[in-house]
Amino acid sequence: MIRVTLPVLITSVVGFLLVIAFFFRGFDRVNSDLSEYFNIIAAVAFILGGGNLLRMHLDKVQRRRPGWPYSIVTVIAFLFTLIAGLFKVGNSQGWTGPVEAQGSWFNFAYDAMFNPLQATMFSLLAFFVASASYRAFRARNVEATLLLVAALIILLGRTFVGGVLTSWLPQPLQFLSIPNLSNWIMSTVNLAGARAIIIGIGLGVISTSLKIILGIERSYLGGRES
Amino acid sequence: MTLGPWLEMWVGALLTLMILSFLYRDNPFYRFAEHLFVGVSAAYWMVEAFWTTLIPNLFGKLYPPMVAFVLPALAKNPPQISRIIPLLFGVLLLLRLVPRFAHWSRMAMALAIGFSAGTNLVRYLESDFTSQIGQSIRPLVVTQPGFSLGGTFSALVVVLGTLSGLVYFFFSREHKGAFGRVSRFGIYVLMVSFGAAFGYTVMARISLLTGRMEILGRWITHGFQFPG
Amino acid sequence: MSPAGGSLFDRIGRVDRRWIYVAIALAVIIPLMAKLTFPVITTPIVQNIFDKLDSLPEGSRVILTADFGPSTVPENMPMIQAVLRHALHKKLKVYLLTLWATGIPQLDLLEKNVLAADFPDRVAGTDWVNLGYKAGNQGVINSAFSDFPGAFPVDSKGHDVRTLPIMAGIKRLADFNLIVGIGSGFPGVKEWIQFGGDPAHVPVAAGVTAVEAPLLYPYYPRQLLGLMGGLQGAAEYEAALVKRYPEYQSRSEEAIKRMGPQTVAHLVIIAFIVLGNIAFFAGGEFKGRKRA
Amino acid sequence: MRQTWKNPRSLFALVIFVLLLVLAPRALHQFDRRHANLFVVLLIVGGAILFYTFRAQRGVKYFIRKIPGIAAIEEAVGRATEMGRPVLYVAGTQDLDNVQTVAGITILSSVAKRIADYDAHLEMPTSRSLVMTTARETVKESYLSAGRPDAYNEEHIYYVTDEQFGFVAYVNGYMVRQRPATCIYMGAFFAESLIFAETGHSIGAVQIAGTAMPQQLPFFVAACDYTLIGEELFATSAYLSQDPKLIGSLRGQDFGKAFAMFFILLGSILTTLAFLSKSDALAQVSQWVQGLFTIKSS
Repeated sequence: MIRVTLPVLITSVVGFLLVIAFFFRGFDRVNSDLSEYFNIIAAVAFILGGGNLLRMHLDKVQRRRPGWPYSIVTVIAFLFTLIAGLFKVGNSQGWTGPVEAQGSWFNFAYDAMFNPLQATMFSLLAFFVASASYRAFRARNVEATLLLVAALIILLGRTFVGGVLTSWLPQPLQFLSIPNLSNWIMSTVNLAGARAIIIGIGLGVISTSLKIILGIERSYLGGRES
Repeated sequence: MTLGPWLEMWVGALLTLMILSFLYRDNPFYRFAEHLFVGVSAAYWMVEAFWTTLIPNLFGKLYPPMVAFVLPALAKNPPQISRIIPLLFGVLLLLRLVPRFAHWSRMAMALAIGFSAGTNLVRYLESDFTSQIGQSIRPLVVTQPGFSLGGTFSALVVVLGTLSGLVYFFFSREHKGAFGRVSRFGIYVLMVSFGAAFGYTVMARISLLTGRMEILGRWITHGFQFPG
Repeated sequence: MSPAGGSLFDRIGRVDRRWIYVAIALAVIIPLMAKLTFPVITTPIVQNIFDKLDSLPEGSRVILTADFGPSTVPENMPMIQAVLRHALHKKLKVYLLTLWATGIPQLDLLEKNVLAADFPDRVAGTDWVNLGYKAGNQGVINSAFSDFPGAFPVDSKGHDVRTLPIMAGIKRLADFNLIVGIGSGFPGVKEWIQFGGDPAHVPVAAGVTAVEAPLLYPYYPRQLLGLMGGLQGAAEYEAALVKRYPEYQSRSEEAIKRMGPQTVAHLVIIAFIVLGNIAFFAGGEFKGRKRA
Repeated sequence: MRQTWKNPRSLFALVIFVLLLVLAPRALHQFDRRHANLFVVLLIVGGAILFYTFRAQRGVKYFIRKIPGIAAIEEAVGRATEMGRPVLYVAGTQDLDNVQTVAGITILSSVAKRIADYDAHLEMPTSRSLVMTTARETVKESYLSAGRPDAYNEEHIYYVTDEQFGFVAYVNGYMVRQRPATCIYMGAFFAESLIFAETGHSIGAVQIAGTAMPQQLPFFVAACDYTLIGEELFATSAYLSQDPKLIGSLRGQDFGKAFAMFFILLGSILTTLAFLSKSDALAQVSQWVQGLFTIKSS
């Protein structure tokens, strides 16, 4: 009952009410209250995430799993940031100031650690994309060739060079210039492909949501079905 | 430069270099920086969720005097007892951390999934299905104001491209004969849009690298002027 | 696998990836140091956003969202700064908010670099407001849809929003005139269209990272009135802004300046693709694969 | 009678009945007319999805076209056996709440059966601990049904780390050192798609990928030998698992696509004709059709 029936019931009722709130007037309150509940659960989920992380890494340290010294780094960094943030340590405006106020420890954790680390992680991708371009993108067949040609036109067309390269084209043929071609690809062929994908995925979401609300689809509860 | 920002700049620059060292090969500096990131980011999300959502939207509404020490502006608002419901669900969710009661967290998951299913159903129906059909309905002959060959060709490409792309995603029919040829054209259309996505992704990654290099440049030019 | 040694093309095909990394780093660093820039021409899809903001009457309400974190600041920050400058110049009421916890520091940067620096005369709570972050992704938009002050009870400084002059008369999302979503993923522009613009009938304009851009084209022009895609989109908006209001030239050309290294890096990547394919067709790999 | 409680359909009927009883009287005249067209579309498309799902659950067989990638997977497993090198399987980097991960696990179950048949070696690092647990269960079952429970070793299915680049670093290292002959990526991927695909390509592995993340598809398409695009991932999981729920709703979604195509074509032809003939009657009809798919503002 608690494991299956009650959750399915909650899901159905909540989902059904929100669909009703969309199609009928006078359900604004239901819509905003349920959204608020969801937002609060989403906020609590971050606490759950932190708790899980802490438990996992402490476990790794305790059992001396491979790489456990690094787990100590994670635990210390986590606790430092958490304490700095929850107690607003070093916050010049005291409790009423925003948690990320200049000069606070939490702000230091963001500015000196979080910010550069996340930004650099993503900038690594520039290198990978370069080496993938060189070593993996081969015009192996018609499909891959189309992909590569479109990519090359876009890459050139979205910079100044594309225009310069085809500036010799006479006026009546200017529609073939690289910037025009790249804009054309984006707003016609790309649009068509993206729209087909969006409609397809949209139908997938509609069908899954419908099955969830009706209690047919229950794999989100984890484990095998009864 | 004062000590605080100077220190921030140095820590930031060193961590940047540690991550970049991954390009040479996996190494202890990279792993240190990576694990530091995991810890800081988890706590960061948790702290911000606590101060910006749980305090004002949950406790600040449930019983405003409770948050008076951080949000004095709300202290005089009337309490909203109905907020006990999300509080209860929040506590249920946290029971996931206690193995014996872990299954109770399903109640909170159920509410969240019901919310997503209920809202996604109608929003996707509206924005990603119905409106997309509506936006595709356009005259196939374009005049501006005289007959435009280019415009007509583009309009045809959009409509036929969308249709053949949809045909490619048809599963309950064998892709043979005319149907197969349309689906073939559909995959070509999809490939061109993947090409566009590829070009744009390359653009994005390069931009991020440029931004990072600017920061490193600032460190090289300003970081060695010691605070004094 | 082809044997060691082999033809020149085989060797080109097997070059250590670290040389490629060096090449791409140099392609960015050298133009950056040389301060190489190119002219930028604004395309219609970006110009639409500029024209919309430019045509809004004074006092119109504009939601400006920073749904991005530090990782995509180089692309998103110039966009949001240019739009904010433009909106404040036109004396529009600006409501800053974010659906990303990592967006909070970005809003703080905007307060520091745009509001305090360029528009010190504008009053917080009257001309603009920073509503900060709320957890809940699309749920936040959905609750703001029917009860805006309920979703954002306090601003980022802890003021009760019902006491702020800028919030007078705002009950729901439909009371706004424009939503400008600057984002880099989920939740972001797509969610603002689905949960905000479409149901509330508020026009949505967007600036997104280049990765996101191609998939948003299907919403343009009816559900999305304009789209800035990546750094180039940001540079185009800056170009439009500077063209109309030259006084912002010194402050608002961040993206235009970064397009220099961007252009060179694109050329290097194109060269890589072409070279790689030459090696593929001329070398052993292609023939080897065919056999398999 | 316990069964009735557990049966989702009777439970749902009860919920609907009670809700309708409470809401119907006041709701009827509060129907938001602006959304009437959406309501009709929902009834038609949603109705079709449910119709086919229920029919499939009652045992009606529906055809699903064979997706070429499926044959490619079999071949690739055979190749790994011949070469005596492992098959690497990555079920995306997201958790079980993502449908793509679920599809990845469903596909894994038949791939594992093939691997057990061929007596090849399966290696599966995961980025979420729940995915590891589920994958172990799934693979164990596959080995059992292939009659090779002795060959199953759960240590080859293991959790690495939740952190995106930490996971990438591990998998990359594994590929370069162990040189798997076949790499299969099925699930939700983000930026790591390109790193996996490129590394796999550089070690000369046969690569088969499937994802519904549109932004990542280009990298898989360009660097892998075969790629399941978007919905094909779900279709493959339906095809391989033969789960009536999945097959039925896939069929219903096809109906939705046909619906969309029909009205796009009809609407475009009508507007074109109206435009060319300048006939008022045609213009009205075409506007009406277009109006069906337009969101109405108040």
